[in-house]
Amino acid sequence: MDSSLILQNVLTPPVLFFFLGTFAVAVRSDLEIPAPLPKLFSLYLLLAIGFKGGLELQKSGLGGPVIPTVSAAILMSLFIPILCFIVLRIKFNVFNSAAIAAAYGSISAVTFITAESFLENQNIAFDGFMVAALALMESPAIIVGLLLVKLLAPKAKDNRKEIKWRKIIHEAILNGSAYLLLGSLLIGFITATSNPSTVVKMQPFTGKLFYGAECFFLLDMGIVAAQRLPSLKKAGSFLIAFAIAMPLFNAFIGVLVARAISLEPGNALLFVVLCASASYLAVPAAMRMTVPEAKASYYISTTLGLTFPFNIVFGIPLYMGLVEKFIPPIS
Amino acid sequence: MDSSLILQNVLTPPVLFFFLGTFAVAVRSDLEIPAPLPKLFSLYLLLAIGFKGGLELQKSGLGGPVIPTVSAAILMSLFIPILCFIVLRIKFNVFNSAAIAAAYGSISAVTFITAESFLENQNIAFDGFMVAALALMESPAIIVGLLLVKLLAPKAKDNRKEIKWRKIIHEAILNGSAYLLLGSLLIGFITATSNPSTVVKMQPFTGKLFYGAECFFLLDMGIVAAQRLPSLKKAGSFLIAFAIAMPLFNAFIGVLVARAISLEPGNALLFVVLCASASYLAVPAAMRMTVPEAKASYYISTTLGLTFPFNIVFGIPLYMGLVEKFIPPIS
Amino acid sequence: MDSSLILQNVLTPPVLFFFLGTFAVAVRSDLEIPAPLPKLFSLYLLLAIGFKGGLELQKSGLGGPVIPTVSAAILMSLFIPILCFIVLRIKFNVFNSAAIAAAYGSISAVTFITAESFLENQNIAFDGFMVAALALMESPAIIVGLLLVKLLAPKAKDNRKEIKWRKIIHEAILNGSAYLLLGSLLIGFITATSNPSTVVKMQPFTGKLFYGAECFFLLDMGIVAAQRLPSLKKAGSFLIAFAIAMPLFNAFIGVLVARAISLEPGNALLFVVLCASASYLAVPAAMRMTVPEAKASYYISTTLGLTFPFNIVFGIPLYMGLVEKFIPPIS
Amino acid sequence: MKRLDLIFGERELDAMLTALEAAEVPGYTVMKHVTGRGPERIVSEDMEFTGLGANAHVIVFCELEVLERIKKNIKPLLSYYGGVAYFSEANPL
Amino acid sequence: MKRLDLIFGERELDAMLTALEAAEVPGYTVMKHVTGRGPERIVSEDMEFTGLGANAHVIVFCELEVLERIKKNIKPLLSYYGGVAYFSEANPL
Amino acid sequence: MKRLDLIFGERELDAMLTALEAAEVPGYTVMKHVTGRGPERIVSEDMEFTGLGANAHVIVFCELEVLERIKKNIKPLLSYYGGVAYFSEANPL
Ligand SMILES: Nc1ncnc2c1ncn2[C@@H]1O[C@H](COP(=O)(O)O)[C@@H](O)[C@H]1O
Ligand SMILES: Nc1ncnc2c1ncn2[C@@H]1O[C@H](COP(=O)(O)O)[C@@H](O)[C@H]1O
Ligand SMILES: Nc1ncnc2c1ncn2[C@@H]1O[C@H](COP(=O)(O)O)[C@@H](O)[C@H]1O
Ligand code: NA
Ligand code: NA
Ligand code: NA
Repeated sequence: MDSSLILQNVLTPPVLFFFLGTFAVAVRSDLEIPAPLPKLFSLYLLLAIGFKGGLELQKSGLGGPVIPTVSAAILMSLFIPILCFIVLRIKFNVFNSAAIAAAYGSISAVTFITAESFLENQNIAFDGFMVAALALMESPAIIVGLLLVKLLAPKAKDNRKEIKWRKIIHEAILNGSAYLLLGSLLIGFITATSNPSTVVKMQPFTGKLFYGAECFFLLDMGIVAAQRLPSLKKAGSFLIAFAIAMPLFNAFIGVLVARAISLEPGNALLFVVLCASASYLAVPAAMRMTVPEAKASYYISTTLGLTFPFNIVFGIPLYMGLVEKFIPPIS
Repeated sequence: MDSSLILQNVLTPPVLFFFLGTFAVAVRSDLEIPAPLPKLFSLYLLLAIGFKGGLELQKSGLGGPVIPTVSAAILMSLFIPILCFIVLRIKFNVFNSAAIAAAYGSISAVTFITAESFLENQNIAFDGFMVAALALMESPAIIVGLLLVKLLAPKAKDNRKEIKWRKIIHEAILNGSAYLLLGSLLIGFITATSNPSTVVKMQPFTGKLFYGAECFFLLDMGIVAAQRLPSLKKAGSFLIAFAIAMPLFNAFIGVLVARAISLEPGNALLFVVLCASASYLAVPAAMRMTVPEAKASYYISTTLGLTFPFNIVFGIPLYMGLVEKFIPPIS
Repeated sequence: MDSSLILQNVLTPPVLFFFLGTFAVAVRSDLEIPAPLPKLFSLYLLLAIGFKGGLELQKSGLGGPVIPTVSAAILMSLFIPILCFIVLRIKFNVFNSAAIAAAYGSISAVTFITAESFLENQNIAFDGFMVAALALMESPAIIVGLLLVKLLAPKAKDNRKEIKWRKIIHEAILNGSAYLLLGSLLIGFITATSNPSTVVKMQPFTGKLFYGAECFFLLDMGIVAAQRLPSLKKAGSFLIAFAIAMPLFNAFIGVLVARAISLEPGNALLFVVLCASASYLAVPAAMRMTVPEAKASYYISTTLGLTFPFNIVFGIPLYMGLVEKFIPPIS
Repeated sequence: MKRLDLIFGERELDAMLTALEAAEVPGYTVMKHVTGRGPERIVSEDMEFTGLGANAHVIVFCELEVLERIKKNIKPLLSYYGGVAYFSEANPL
Repeated sequence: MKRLDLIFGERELDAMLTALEAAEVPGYTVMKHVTGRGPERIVSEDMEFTGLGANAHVIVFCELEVLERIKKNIKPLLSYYGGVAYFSEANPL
Repeated sequence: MKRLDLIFGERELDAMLTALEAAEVPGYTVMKHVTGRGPERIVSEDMEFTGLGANAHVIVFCELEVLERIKKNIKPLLSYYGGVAYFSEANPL
């Protein structure tokens, strides 16, 4: 594990702006990015990575490593929540366990973006089709989480046992962020096929602006993450340990799978980051609606207050170290 | 009428993002672009097209086809509302007829922008001075609408008959969107004359970013348009038919006028689009203040829920077909 | 004093958009830029000038004129508020005098930006390290203002006499705008040192977009400034005279100091603009919290409604004339 | 004292505030970007970017006599443009 | 007449409005982007960008009988999802 | 029960909430970006980007005894920084 890699990662604008945000909360500066500006950046980032991913997917086609990678990604997002659920049941009831498990089975798009920036800085190649994996890993964990609740929750008085598939699927793939990401991916794909000239015209917006907007958004993420810390204390040490150890373990499994399907180092890192990251957009939205019995502060504080910062600061370079150990570079 | 032209138009990012928005409403996704973000994009687009139009106007000067085109545009925006009013009176009272007529006599800047993008995709040239026509067609229809109310509305008890010209003119040319468009046009013109070097520095903001911002805005327009559909049903079949047939008819007159004043194909299409499009910004703002007797849902639902989508999806390529039939290409 | 310089300054997009905003209020157009959009642009501008300043500072290093200039800047921001305080005490009580004095001792980042754009238009060179002076001049005046209150205010009943240094320092350097500016400066500096490649990726966001965003923001500043005018009338003629004469006088002192420390013309102008401009972001925030006895409308109306417009329209070219008179051009 | 709640179209805000000032209210509070449904119209958030605007919610704490004056001033506005007005008891803390 | 104040999670807004419509309210007013603290949860502004959303504040002016119907319809929602509801007297101006 | 409406400068929000918590309120609701006019100051929307900030509107539903405690805690804040506080009757639905 290369500590200079961590330092190099920390000294990039996105991570530094993230720190600027957390530090603002720590020193009680009144810096704030009022609603709905963070929403603007979050919508923009989803639209832009989706669109760019669609372009790349069209370029690379659906052959080669695309199908195996995406399939592995979906399998991971089904398997990880079950694993997490088993661990969480040690301390939590079915509702809370399932909701937190769903969050860790799903992904964080901003962590993914930061990993892409990291790879670019390190001059390590990666493929655009990984965005398809990102998009397709968002929802399955939600379905697993809801199924766990339906199957294992104590029979409620009003007999809510019948599984409402329609509603589950709806929450899983039609929540705003998943929908926008998938939709933009599709639009990028279609456009690259039928109207390549328009792609160039999108480039200043979806491409050039991206890095700066990412920094601005991470400034806000820093503020929000730091504001989550107090409620994290209340969550207890088990959950705190979980929020660090589980991503590391998921990353480890991720590396083994990446090696098994022979991903190249860049793609492998992104795959690992998808496994290790946890959702604070799509999953909380879905859980709030379908499992209100779970305590929102548990899954929000851990994913946003701990796992997210850990991943973008230490996680990404650590996982890179892991990838370099386990996966032979392209010769 | 070339159906491949329609398909080509549909498969561009702006139209696809529009569909993504409408589809989000159809499948009940919770995707939303919270206020005031749509306002940001709408202000930006007005500022940017105004500014760019001003530059082009300065380049082309006020000679050649500029004055005839702009004059024809203004005349159309006086004539079309009267025509619409006569048709609408079949079913509606004076207030509603005048308000809807004013909306159809005025223009939609986003439809205009989409038409420009369409022309660029088709590699058909057009002139920047058409933006001046856009800016000057926004207000006259409002004045006509208000005059129709003042002259033809049943005498009210409080005798509101005297025409308050000051208030009418104020609402017509000083409402936010007309003002920003005209003002930016002027600034573009002045800057291009006196400080050409600054024009280059504006370019990344007003030029490069434009296409992407247009897509983002159309995503929201798609959501909003789809949300209008239920109240459209209430409006009744006459109004629904009007919202499609009237633009087609106005487009047809527009083509004949464009031919009469010998516009080149690109400019002709933009001219036709101005005639065929209807306002959902300036006119509703003015009507709400001056003709509150008219039902807002009528003019908002038709212009936004039907005419706008029809124009950007089918209208523009249809009108292009019309233009190609009636107007000889530049030899 | 070159009146053609004033005209040249007026006919640039930022100043023209400022006028468009003021004129909108004058003619009672309903153009508005709803909250929190102005906040978005203000955060963006602070982030971008900070970041760019950091880059330049890293390039130029801390040698040469950097330390003397920055020191002189800080001294000026300690001296000017005392001077202003003495003048203001003629008419106002200690609370109001101290609060207004603090505002005039501090700086306006947007005035600074407009001056930079002016210099670029005139092809006059200036150094990036001036942003450091900007960042470091924001806070000292706040401390001076608070000290003046603590030392000279009539002993209050609850004996608020002990100086709460922690709170003062906190309000002075940790208010949102000062914090973001300084933080971005630091991030720019660090990034330029350790990850120069990322600087290029920030460029479209912090560099290219800047001029356009500045124009958009100045449109809003125009609206806001004009809305301040009525309460300015209430403030009385002494304050109105102060809001014009004091900046001129401060500018004059600024030129002499700039000459004394041998600044080159471009840097000298920026230095003078820092002396002559007054704060409407950091200082009002700090004064509201720590000197609520002072009337906010006094320091907001003068700085925003009068001094700011005066500086960006007439001030900057006037000060340039002054600089040209007193400071020999680089041979 | 009385508490008055006014809800009406954002575009009429200026006229409404002028009417309140004419009734010599001691103060008022304005919340914009408010949506809702009345007997006739649905006002949704998307209205804000069309020219129509959303609703504004204005609260006034005042004495009964001021309320009477307000009533006289704003009734015509409410009946012409739409909007609702309700009052209840309130006491300064 | 009565004035009802409902405060609950923004994400339940649709369900809540449907329940109100089912109770045949004459109208309602919605304020979004509201934050607060209840017995269990703290809702801060930053929640708005996470999937959770902030709170919504809904005001209904209605007759007592409508209030009874509302109560029947929304009590289950409030007890399942959380949120508070208080009513007081109000008079049309 | 009682309903308390507090309206004051956004910048004092933290201090105000601390005072409310100290009075052991069962909960509160916050609306920011509120504008208005008081006896002295006009607070307009544009204030939000200057350092001054707009107003915040805080609603607390609580028992009378809590109200007494709140009164003790926030009266000094209101008289130092400005702002208004009114209460009225309210009943849980
Ligand atoms: N009964 C009601 N309770 C609460 N708000 C209402 C009620 N009726 C109308 N409103 C509000 O007043 C606005 C304007 O009402 P109207 O013009 O009568 O449709 C609506 O959009 C609602 O926000
Ligand atoms: N006593 C109270 N006074 C005012 N608002 C409250 C009160 N209790 C709860 N709320 C509001 O209701 C929301 C949801 O409450 P809960 O789900 O019970 O935590 C909170 O976030 C507050 O905005
Ligand atoms: N009589 C009133 N009715 C409603 N709101 C008020 C009233 N007086 C003051 N306010 C609100 O309280 C805020 C602060 O008041 P003040 O500090 O006294 O000027 C004002 O900006 C208004 O939003
Ligand atoms: Na994961
Ligand atoms: Na038209
Ligand atoms: Na100064």
